[in-house]
Amino acid sequence: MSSLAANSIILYLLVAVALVMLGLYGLLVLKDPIRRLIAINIMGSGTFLTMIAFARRQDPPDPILHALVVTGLVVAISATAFALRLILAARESREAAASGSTETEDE
Amino acid sequence: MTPGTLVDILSWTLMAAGICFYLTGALGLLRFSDFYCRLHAVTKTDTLGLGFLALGLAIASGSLRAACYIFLIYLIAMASAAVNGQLLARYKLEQEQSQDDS
Amino acid sequence: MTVELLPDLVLCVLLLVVAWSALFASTRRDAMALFVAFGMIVALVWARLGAPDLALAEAAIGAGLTGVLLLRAARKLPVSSARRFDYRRHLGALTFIVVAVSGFAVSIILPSPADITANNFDSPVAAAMPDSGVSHPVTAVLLNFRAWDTFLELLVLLFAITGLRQLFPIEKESLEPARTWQLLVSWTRTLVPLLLLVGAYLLWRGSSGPGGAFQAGALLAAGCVMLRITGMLPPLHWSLFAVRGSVCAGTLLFLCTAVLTHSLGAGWLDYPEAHAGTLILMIETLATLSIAIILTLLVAGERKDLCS
Amino acid sequence: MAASRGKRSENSQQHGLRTVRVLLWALVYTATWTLLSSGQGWYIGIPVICLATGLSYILQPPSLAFRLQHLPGFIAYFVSRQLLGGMDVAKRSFQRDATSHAAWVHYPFTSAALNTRIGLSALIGLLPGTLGARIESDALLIHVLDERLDWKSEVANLERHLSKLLGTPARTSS
Repeated sequence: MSSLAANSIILYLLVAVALVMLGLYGLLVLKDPIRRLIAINIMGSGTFLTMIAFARRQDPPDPILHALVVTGLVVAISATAFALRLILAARESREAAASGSTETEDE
Repeated sequence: MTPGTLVDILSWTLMAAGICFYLTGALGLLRFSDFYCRLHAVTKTDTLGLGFLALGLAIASGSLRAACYIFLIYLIAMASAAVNGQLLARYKLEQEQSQDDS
Repeated sequence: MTVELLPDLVLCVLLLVVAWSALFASTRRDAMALFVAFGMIVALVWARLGAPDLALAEAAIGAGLTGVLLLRAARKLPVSSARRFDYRRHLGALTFIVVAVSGFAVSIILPSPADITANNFDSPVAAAMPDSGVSHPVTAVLLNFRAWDTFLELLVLLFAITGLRQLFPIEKESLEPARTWQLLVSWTRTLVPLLLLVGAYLLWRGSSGPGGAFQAGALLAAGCVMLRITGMLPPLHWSLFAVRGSVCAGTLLFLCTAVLTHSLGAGWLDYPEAHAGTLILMIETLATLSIAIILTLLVAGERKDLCS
Repeated sequence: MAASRGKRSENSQQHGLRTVRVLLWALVYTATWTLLSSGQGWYIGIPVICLATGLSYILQPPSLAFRLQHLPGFIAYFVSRQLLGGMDVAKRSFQRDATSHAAWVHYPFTSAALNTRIGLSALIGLLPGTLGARIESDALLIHVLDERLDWKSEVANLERHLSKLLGTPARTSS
């Protein structure tokens, strides 16, 4: 594994910062809950990218950071699944309150 | 010209051909008018592009095991492309039909 | 500027463009499809940055399972209303973020710009590798040196599934089995045993190369999701002991190991050197099972899976 | 690989057929494991191959029994058509009104075997100008890029080759 040029690492770090900014921006201006969830996930990817770019400074890359990101990925998907359930549950309860019954309807 | 450079030229040509197919597929994706025609573009050119790329890589790798690896990946990718093409077409079709019904 | 930088530039531009379009696509469906594409590009970036473990995990989890998860949820949500573009709001948000994040970044980088890319420290992992019982550094870190992280992470999964169970009673029936799609059924039948094989391979490979419990678990979960969608796997009723057992198996074994190693005097999760390899393999196998089942329930679980 | 062809009338024979199919798949799994792990790690490999074989006994994946003598012919035919298909799309993506003659068509199956039908519906997507969408009782719904082309003989050719390869007889003309 050849080591990556220092310029590339700086490039990836900048992109990581840009991803975090992009995600934060989306989180602030978007209204749709699913898009907000995507925004949070993009921020997460930015964070992971920072860690992996730092890990790449040495050759071979630092396994501690890799391991942390592997766990981070799994935590991210469980958080996403849970958040989606919350979004759906919130909508269902709002619908139930609106229709005045416990039954929810499918569109 | 040594055999080594000949192999290099061959594998690079194959890979370049593969990339060309990918590019035309992307062009078709942009230019074709409806969903199904775009699906045509993606399934056909992508499998073909992957085929050329895989062949080029297999030749460049120069080891039988790696070549077998690449062939296995290619088989699975081709099969899933064929399956996915049909499934996507069918999904879209049934969605449109159910919208017509309601 | 060198030629070497070119693939990185292409990847970075692609990453940013796709991230932007995933956030601001015109329909929600497009946004989700683009987010899946974003996952694939991130997997490429990991591969480029020398992290094949992550590339595998990202391709299976970030791109595959997240896609299924989002698509399933989207079917139950109404079509999003048209966005009104409020310039002042956007401008305010943009200014705030640029100032805040870049201020933060600059305050870190500026004091010692050379240190950012300098390789002026050695990872302690390399020195400790011989004692770890496995030869792949990432697995060694995950299951030996920082086993606590992995243990707690299994707990996070457990929490997620518990939380999901609390929320389920509101929902109505959702997953429609695509039993009549003959091609999908045949393809599932062909693919699932192969997925099992490749998952086991990744598990085995984890001790000496890229791979391990998380990647293997994600692959197995993908197989289970396919089986659930085609209706070939019966609902994973929570009341079944096998389901609850496999959900908890990884965590329980970790816990037992921790207690045992502690009581034997070595310290919490401090494996005896002679048996480290075997222990790690056992923990990994059970962790794979737990991760596979939990991910399946998280992605494809529905009311009759979780609340009966 | 043995050619297997059996009447589905007798239960025991069907059971035997199923076993043969599963054993063929077991061979494939063993070969895959050997290739992946370069022949190591059998302490995990063997149990997993057994598990996968058991799984395929339950799931019954499509039969792998095909006639070996027709394989080279099939591959040559399929690869050459696939090449044409890719070139066709490549050519079309440069044309102005490439998709103005796209249409939905029905192709009545001539083969009765389910394996052939499913294989046909999947593989047809890789041939020039055709994309299978759905199997409707006795016909295949196909989306064609250009209905003026001879899509019918294209599909019929593939079906003929596939029937030969899988050893499923073509249904007598009805």
